[in-house]
Amino acid sequence: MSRIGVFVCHCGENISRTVDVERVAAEVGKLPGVAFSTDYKYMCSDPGQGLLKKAIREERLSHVVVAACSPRMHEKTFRKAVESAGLNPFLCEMANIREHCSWVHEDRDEATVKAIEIVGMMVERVKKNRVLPTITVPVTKRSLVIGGGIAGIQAALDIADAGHEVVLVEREPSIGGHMAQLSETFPTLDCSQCIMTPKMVDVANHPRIKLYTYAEIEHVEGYIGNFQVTVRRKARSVIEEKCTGCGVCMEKCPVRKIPNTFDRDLGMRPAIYVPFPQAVPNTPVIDRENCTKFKTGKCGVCQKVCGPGAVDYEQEDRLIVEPVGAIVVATGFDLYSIEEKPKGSSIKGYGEFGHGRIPDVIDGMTFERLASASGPTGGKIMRPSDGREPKQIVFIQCVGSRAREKGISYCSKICCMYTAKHTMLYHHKVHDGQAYVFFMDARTPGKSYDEFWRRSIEEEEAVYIRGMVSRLYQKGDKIVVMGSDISVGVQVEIEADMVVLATAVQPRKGADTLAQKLGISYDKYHFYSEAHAKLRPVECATAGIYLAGACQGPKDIPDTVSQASAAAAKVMTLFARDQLEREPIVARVRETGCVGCFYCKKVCPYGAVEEKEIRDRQGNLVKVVAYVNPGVCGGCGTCQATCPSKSVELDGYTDEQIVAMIESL
Amino acid sequence: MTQLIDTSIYTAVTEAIQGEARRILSEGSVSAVVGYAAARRKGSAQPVVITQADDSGKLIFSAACVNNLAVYLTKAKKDIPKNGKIGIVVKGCDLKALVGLMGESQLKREELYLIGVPCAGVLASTILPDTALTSGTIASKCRECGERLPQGCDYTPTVTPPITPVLEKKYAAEIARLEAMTPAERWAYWKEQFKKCIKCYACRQVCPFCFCEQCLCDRNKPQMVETTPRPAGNFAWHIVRAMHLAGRCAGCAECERVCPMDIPLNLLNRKMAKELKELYNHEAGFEVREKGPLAMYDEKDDQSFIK
Amino acid sequence: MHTEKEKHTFEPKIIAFVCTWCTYAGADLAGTSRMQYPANVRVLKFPCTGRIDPVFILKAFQQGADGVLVSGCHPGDCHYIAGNFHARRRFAAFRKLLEFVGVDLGRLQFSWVSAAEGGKWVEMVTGLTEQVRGMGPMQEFKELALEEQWSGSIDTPELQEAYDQI
Amino acid sequence: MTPKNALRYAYYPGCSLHASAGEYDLSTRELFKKLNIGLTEVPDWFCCGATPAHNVDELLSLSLCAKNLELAEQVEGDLAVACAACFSRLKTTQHILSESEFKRQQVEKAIDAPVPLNGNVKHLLDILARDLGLKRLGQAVTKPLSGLKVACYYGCLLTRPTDVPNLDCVEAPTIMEDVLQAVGAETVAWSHRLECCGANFTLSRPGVVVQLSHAILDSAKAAGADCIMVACPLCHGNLDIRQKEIEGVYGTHYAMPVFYITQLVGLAAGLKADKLGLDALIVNPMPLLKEKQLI
Repeated sequence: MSRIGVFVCHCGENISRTVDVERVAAEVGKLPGVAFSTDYKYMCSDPGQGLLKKAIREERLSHVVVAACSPRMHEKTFRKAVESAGLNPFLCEMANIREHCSWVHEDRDEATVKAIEIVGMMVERVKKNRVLPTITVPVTKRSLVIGGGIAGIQAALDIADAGHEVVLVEREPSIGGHMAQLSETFPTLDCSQCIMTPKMVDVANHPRIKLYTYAEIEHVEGYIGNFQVTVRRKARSVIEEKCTGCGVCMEKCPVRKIPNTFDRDLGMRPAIYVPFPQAVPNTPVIDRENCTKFKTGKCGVCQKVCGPGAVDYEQEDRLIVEPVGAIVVATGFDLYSIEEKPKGSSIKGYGEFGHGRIPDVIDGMTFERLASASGPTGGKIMRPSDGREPKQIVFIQCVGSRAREKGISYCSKICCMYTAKHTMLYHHKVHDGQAYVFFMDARTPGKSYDEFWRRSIEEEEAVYIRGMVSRLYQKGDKIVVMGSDISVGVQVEIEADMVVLATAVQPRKGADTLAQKLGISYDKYHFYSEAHAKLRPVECATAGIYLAGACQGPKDIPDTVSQASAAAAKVMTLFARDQLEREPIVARVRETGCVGCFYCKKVCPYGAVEEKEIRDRQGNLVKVVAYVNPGVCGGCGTCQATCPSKSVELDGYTDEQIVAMIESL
Repeated sequence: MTQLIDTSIYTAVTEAIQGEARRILSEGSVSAVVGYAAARRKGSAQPVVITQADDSGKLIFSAACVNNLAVYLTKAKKDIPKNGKIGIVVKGCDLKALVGLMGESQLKREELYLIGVPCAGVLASTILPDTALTSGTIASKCRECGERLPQGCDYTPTVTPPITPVLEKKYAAEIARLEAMTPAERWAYWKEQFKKCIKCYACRQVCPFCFCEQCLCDRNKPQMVETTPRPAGNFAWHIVRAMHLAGRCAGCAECERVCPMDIPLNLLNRKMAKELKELYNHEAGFEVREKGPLAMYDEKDDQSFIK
Repeated sequence: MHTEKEKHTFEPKIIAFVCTWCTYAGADLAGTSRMQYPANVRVLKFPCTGRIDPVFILKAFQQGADGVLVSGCHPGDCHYIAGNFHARRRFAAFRKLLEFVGVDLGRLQFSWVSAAEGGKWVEMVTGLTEQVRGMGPMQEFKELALEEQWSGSIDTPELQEAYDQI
Repeated sequence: MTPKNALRYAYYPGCSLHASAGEYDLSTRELFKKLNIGLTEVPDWFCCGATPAHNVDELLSLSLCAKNLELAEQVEGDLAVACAACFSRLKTTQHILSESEFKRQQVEKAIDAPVPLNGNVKHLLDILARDLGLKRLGQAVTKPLSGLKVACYYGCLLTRPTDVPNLDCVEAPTIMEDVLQAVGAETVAWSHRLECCGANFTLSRPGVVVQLSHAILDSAKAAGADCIMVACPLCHGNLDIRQKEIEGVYGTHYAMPVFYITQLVGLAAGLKADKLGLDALIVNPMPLLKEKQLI
């Protein structure tokens, strides 16, 4: 028989003004199973909690109901108090007679009757409460960082500097990401590679960072503190341990005219290559699609000239399993392409800009490569079509961004600033040139940002035209830009030598596939969703997975680096403990009843349900049942409502508890 | 006007089933075949499990072969030899149940050998087995049948496809009649129907989808559904059952056939099927689906009923 | 300002099933904002609308509820990613079933009330209470609960007498 | 007798085709007859309201189109529309009314009839390119338009507005080029295919029209076109009728015939000049057609 203690709080006068607390205590005291019932001015105060603890000990109480404010307010307080008096904290429930009763009703009689019923309901519920042990899970203090751009690099360095091992996985042959492609950076115009490459070298030399380049995530299993990640190391055809990075193979490779994607196809590279001279690691990779050896079987020059014998044509993809406790996702962005989109894509291209078929219409990243001292033109601005220096250049902002008719309604955040930077770089290099910018608004929130933008107009003579461009077309060797200037309300036409499009920032292609492997959610554009837009901006709803950089939404470099360090800090917080504790509100499977229809697995938003084989002593399969991994379960209970035989039950919200409440009414 | 329905192919079908059963049993590719055999009363049929090739001659197919044999692969499967594949004779309607069971991890396609039966219809449960199949004696479910030739079976006899005249859809008509009533009239209708229930649970026993080892309605901690055959308990039982079958039941109507009190149980199931078709364009039993309509969602689902 | 409270002859019993993250918090907000609403509602807290089994609704009616309110997070706001989406389908089907067996859907209300919508909570509770008050008591399940079922009818005086004594 | 699966349409000519664009109407009817496509004029049809109505009174403009859609229900088949403005308005009306329950109720009250929202509204181009198909269209050609360089002019209405499901890609359509290539003509790549001719201002601010249409003619000429092809009577009016005026204002000389799509396709299908209303064109096409030996 339960010995339930009921404690009715006056909350000063907040409750007792409308609810007759003494009558509540008296009435509830008559309920079967209630051994003790009292009222007190402030239950949450020290003396109030003391009263509670004393009663538990002296009255040998088995369960406790505190009738007071909302459990969202003080449930933790009272459960702690109950625990310190030697009871399991989950044997304590709160009856909300303040927010749900005394504060919302005026009639004292009505409110008192309602309070009695609410407390009675919780008394019936608490009778069915069970002792719930706190769940602890061990923490593997290693972290995985996906993506080797500035976000991934920063997060990896921070975590490794804090003393934890990091596995950094990058899809391309080198780390560096988009930042390595940039020429100079706003708002200080320092050279991107100058500030980036030292960090890349730090990664390569860090004793606690394990770097996998030319590698992808194959498969992720497990949960916070205990992930098992399978990494696919794609066949590089060059043995990294042997290669000294001397570069002879690249010099001797007979295939030389392959457009280099790092240079936005403006420069050429051989079939065995590193994407750029400062690549980390400085180990080449063979592009098997274009290599003569792989295409025809003949050649083999690189292998012959390689001193250390690092070239291996037989190399195959390797799968490596890495146990980690936390994951930082930093997969970055792609740029919107104005080319015609395949049928079925919800995002459209730009027919009015020629669908990418006018050669001197380029995007911002291509301009970065043109302006970069280490780029294909050595930093000289030239037209891709004929190599001439453009004297009239038009920049168009918001291409794809804020363009609902193209399927994207968000602002890409960085374009206003980098276009301003482009006009400056252009003016520094082409003194007699004129830059025009078509823009909707200039969005320059950030330290020294607006000053920078003003400078591009006031000192660097860029002409800003507020309006949109309706069409671009080739006319002789010029590109006619048809646009509007809405400040004066006229149509304008500019015959430009080159047009630079500030195209929208989009998540990486395949971001959705990776999200499905990781079990994290994403929005309709495939940007990854944070757990809370304001208060948990670097965590995913899936515990143990954190976000850094533009994979979560468009970001500039300072924001990306800040978020990366924040994600690293979250990982360190997690790693500060050896074991994780979590509220034991998780689902459990009653294996005797389970028939293995796996409806629970189908509806589980967390992927917490696994299939478990039950075998007899001879090892014969008896049946396959569901198993809920308590480390992964979020505790929503959707499984239980869906289970036809109710063979899975959510602790803390069992059918027994709920039916007891309904039956009490 | 009563129309005679041509069942002449059943003779050829019977021979074909026998031949195929003999072949697969003697080859050893299956360990047992679940099918129909003649029963004691003239013209009647009953389910049978044969394990010997020599017993193949027992198998028949006729308009009296009403049972949905799928049920023998779930609850009763413990009695059927476990090693190896099992052959089973399936009509189009039975196949839909098997397909549903595969989607719910209860059966594996590779463990079954499906002998599909071209079916012109079977007799209603109220008709004596030796009666000719006509538009008057045909089972209600066959009136709305769209799967006379089961698809995707391992073996289907090559016979002229059965031609059944278009008949009035009784369930659809009855649902429309009930829908036109006021809530109070509907309540009165179902109250009378459920009052009859004696809680024999034959509906549950015969249903391929009631495969739970312990039914929710038999649990007493907590007692979610009253077990006594009082109207309150009966009402709850039938509502819970209809809800559990929603999106899964493909309409074999076995529950209705075995009900000793003649409660129109399939009507509830057909109503739910109709609603899920309208809401989510879902029809049970046509393909093996990983998720049924109530185990998935679309962010754009209708929510006009939610304030 | 205290208006004279109207006395009604019938006070309906309303049972509300709500999720803890949105609607329960919204109801708390109504309290902290000192909004007023009828005292007829009893709130049962669930982690998520995804946990709410249709059987509970049935049980509530059988237990004498005159109206049932089910409320959770707006689509996209679910603390558990997708629990409310599953609930939405489940209840869309269940209400059709209840309607088909003759339950007046005026007694069963679904709503999305967020943690910030204290006003909406008040509106939902007040609206349903008034609506159900207008419809009168939910007699159907109560009458059902009173009826007995025998293998035969009570057709002899002895049986009737024995029955009456129960 | 027409075969069972023959194409049949309800036909909505629109006001222009019964007035200034009579040759468009004539050539359409003759071409469709030649191609064995049935056309039945919608009884009692009236103006769609383009282009003034939707600028001044939305309910009126929606109701005009809705009523026409409702009238078209009397005739079997999808609704065939020749004029780009009518086409755009009818499609837009369907779109707006299917998106807004409120507006639909208003309109249904106004016209006192239900609006058929699911009826297919098709431009002639769509019928030729997709329903009939380019292959069958090619087979009907008896006199290929070889050597004729055509600038296909879509104008602004044929593929717009953007959010209404429509004929082809909004900014880079190819359907006109596809049709003309199928009948053997050569199409030029040019810049002003989708620019506005200024039709809205034809009467109120002709100066604007002259400026805009000039740019179009100029661009077509620069691209090396012999002639322009249109599928809209308003575009035709501005490019053909006003051509002399434009030449006068800008001191240029184009002599650029402007054909309707049905005229050029009709020519390829072997129809004679009188059946195509070629004499109704202001810029005389005969010298060009003779030069290319097409007549």
